[in-house]
Amino acid sequence: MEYSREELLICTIAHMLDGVDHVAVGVASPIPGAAAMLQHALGGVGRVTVLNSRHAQAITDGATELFDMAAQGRIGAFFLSGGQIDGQGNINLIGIGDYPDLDVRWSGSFGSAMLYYLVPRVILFREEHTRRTLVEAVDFITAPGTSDGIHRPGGPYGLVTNLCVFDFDKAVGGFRLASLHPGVTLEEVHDNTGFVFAQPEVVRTTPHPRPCDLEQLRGAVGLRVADPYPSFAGRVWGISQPKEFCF
Amino acid sequence: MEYSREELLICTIAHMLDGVDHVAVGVASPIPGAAAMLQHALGGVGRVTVLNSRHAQAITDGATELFDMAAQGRIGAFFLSGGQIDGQGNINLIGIGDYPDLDVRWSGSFGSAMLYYLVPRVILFREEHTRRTLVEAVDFITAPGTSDGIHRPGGPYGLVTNLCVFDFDKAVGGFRLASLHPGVTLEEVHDNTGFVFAQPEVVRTTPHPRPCDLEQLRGAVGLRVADPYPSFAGRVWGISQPKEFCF
Amino acid sequence: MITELVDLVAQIPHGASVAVPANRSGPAIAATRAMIRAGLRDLHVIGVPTSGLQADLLIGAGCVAVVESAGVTLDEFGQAPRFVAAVKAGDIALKDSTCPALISAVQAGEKGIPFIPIRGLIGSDLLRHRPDYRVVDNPMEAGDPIVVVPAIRPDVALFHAPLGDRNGNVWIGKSRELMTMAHAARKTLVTVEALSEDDLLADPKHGPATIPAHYIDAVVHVENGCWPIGLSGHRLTDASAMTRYAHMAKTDAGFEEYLSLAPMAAE
Amino acid sequence: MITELVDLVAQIPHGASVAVPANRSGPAIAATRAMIRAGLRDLHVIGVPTSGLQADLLIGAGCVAVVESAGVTLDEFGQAPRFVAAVKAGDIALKDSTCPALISAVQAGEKGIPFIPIRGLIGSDLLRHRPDYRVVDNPMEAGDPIVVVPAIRPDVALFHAPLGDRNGNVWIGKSRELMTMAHAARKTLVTVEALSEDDLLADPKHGPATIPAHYIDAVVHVENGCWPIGLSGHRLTDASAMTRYAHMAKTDAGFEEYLSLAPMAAE
Repeated sequence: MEYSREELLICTIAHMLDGVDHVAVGVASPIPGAAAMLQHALGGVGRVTVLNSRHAQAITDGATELFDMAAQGRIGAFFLSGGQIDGQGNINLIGIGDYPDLDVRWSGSFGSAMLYYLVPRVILFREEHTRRTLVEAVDFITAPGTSDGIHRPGGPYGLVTNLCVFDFDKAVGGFRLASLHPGVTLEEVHDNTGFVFAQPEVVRTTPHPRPCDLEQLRGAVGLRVADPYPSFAGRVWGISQPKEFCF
Repeated sequence: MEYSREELLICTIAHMLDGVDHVAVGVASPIPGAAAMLQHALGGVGRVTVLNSRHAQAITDGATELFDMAAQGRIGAFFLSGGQIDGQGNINLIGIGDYPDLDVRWSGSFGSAMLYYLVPRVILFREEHTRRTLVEAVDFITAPGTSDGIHRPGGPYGLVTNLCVFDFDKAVGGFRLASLHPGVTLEEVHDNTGFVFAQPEVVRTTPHPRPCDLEQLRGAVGLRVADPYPSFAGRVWGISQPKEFCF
Repeated sequence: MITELVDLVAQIPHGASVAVPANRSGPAIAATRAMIRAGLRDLHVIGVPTSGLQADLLIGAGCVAVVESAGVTLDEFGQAPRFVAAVKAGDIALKDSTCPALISAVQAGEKGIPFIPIRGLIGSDLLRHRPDYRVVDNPMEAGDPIVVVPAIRPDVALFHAPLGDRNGNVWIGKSRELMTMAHAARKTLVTVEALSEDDLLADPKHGPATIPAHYIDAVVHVENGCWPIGLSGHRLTDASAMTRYAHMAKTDAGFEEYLSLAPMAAE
Repeated sequence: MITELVDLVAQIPHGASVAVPANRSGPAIAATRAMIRAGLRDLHVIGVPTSGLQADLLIGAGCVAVVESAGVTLDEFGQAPRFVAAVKAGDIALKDSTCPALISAVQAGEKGIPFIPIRGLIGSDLLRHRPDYRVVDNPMEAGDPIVVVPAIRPDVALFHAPLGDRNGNVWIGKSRELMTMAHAARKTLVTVEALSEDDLLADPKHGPATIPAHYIDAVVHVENGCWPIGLSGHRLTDASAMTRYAHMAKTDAGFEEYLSLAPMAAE
């Protein structure tokens, strides 16, 4: 069955969420959001919260509630990204240059400097896989990949890009190649990665989306995705937001 | 104009509240509550909150809000009492005996161990004026009258009983007789007070309630008092709670 | 989720810490009677920030090992007689505190932080008897000692609310501490005065004061579930029933008799 | 209390710290335009926990000395161009933080406590650049370092809410952080989408999500007061107006032109 790049990424991430009780996702993260909704439909995720969405959340205590839940252990998985991500799992959401005199400034750290520490399964997701984004050492550590001597139940679980999937090895404090997306070569990944990573002797290929997953995405799950992510669902599946989900 | 004991106490306390922006009162404190409402009607108090009342409060953040307001300095006056009050202004709301093996146990400290420190004008009100209640040293300091070396913007302002009014002298850390209620002798107060207090050369008499105050209490203010304190207003003024104020 | 009292009570283990609201914020008294009938033991009752008839009933029935509260009172009906008797007999351990310390501790539990500072308390004998409360230097300002209290995450939050729905969402009105308790607790058990057929969470007016179902482990529809305590905006306290309780519970024998009668023995 | 935009803005002094909500929780953009027309200077803008178009407009117009926020973004319309330009030019001081630290700090301000602990942050370069954030030992458990942040009590909280009434009460729906901000701030200035003739505080349904008037210093009825930002449950964001802004604000000249046009110059 043919599939799009987005569908591959969604199914790949969905697999990484299996067994999580509660997944929280930002409203600007349609691929992780769709992955969480797919895994929820498959029964592998208990609950999905899409932050700031109108229907796909049950937040009634304002901006504090997500972070309070995370600190209590009520969120099992979350997604973060980074303008830069380095081989130690450090992420940079602030900018490039010598802070505060930055050459490039990004939006800011948002909740990352707390959630990265507290959510057990943080999945790093960055579609652009280049030496510009995946660097040896970030210019600014918005949140570190690992920590010693502090309360830190959470941290990176893996990194998903347009080319491959990395697992994060907490003991070593670095990434290990888990699978290459169909058609991607190991050389391509090496050429485009600024950090050193471990790799198994035989490198797996990221599994193709299963037909049943694709059916879900293009059907019931797609409709749910269209609520918080209308333009994404429209672009990828031609699904327009049903009336009753309108803002 | 004739007046009741309650009316004297109300007018006496009302006088002590003059100039306070916001007075908070417990729902079980009808005399202080009526005093605050009277002074509010007279223009000397900006706002009165009667805790847990249905109409005479504007609390929408639950049990925390009173204490948050107090800690911010948003409450200018509050009332406390004590099973025992001693000459240093220490109050005991816990019981008599050697804690936790008490001979007499009272209900508990409620908010006193925080509000006594933070509300600038805490008025102690204890109708029973005996050596049983006004003691040399309390058995248990639920909250101390004065403190050294800590942030303490609040504390005791005065003590009103059935016999007299004491001012609290923060510099000395003790009470000073301010006035004897009409008909009460200095000897009577000495005989019934377990602690030593300062006294002026000429002791004033607590002013009689003014006719205009009594008119207010028996009219518009009494009606307001009947909302949070229906049985009190019924007993003292024969005012029954108006329909629109019903619980 | 929508269940019966007996199933709600079955979710409370012996020895659990149970956070309950003050008299005026919806104590689940019908559920409390069911707890007594179920013979729960060694409970750690936490008043948020105080308790009343509810703690008194549980103490009198021998269900309680520890009372952590800023007060136990029947309000205008006088002192809580079984609480007073148990303190004098040394039958319960006391963790006396002050209202804002208890509320702040539960808020810290809600926030997943280990402690929270609070003004006051220094120089109070309460502090001398609470080794779990510490005095620290305010890290923001030298020479400013301040108390910090440990977070409370109760095993169970138990209360009665005005309205629930069939999804298990619970509307609490202005008693916001009920939401704090539900957020902080590991399990939240609720009785509701009424059950709505609508989704309270989706309703723009009810939604903002609604605890989402994912925090709630049991909802039981119990009309008048606070009785003889009133429910703000809904029912007055039953003064004659409270007076009768305050009178009977004054003595051990009187309380035993109270337990043997309906609705305590069965309802 | 119920007043006009120009009077609301007159209550904000130069140099004030002004707490504002995130794009999705009701930024008072019409009031922001009035602030720019009034020529306010040296503001310390505090995002609770982030800001967007509002901070960008104020920065671009030269009203801002300090930005304290966990992010400044136009969301799907891209980066905040005037913020980015000002950072590169070194025109504003940065107090970068993370969402829960800002929210907790405002909650500490609300509670009148001097500091509050928060997990995370240790090992982040954010902490290196925030000398006002401290690492302390958890007093409840040895060997557990934790960050404490100082309370924030802003001079002004400014936001747009769905509904106000003639007494000055303001209903906020689910955006509970607006109540936290109003409680924490020394002055609270609000624009409202609609003005009710009823007393919102007395209404059982609106009451629980209503900020009582005594916390509020100005209410101005401004329909569409977030525009071009949307208001949850009421209005969608005006995508074409946002796209236009994002484009024009990319350059100094484009932003100057934007300022010279309606509704910026006059409305």
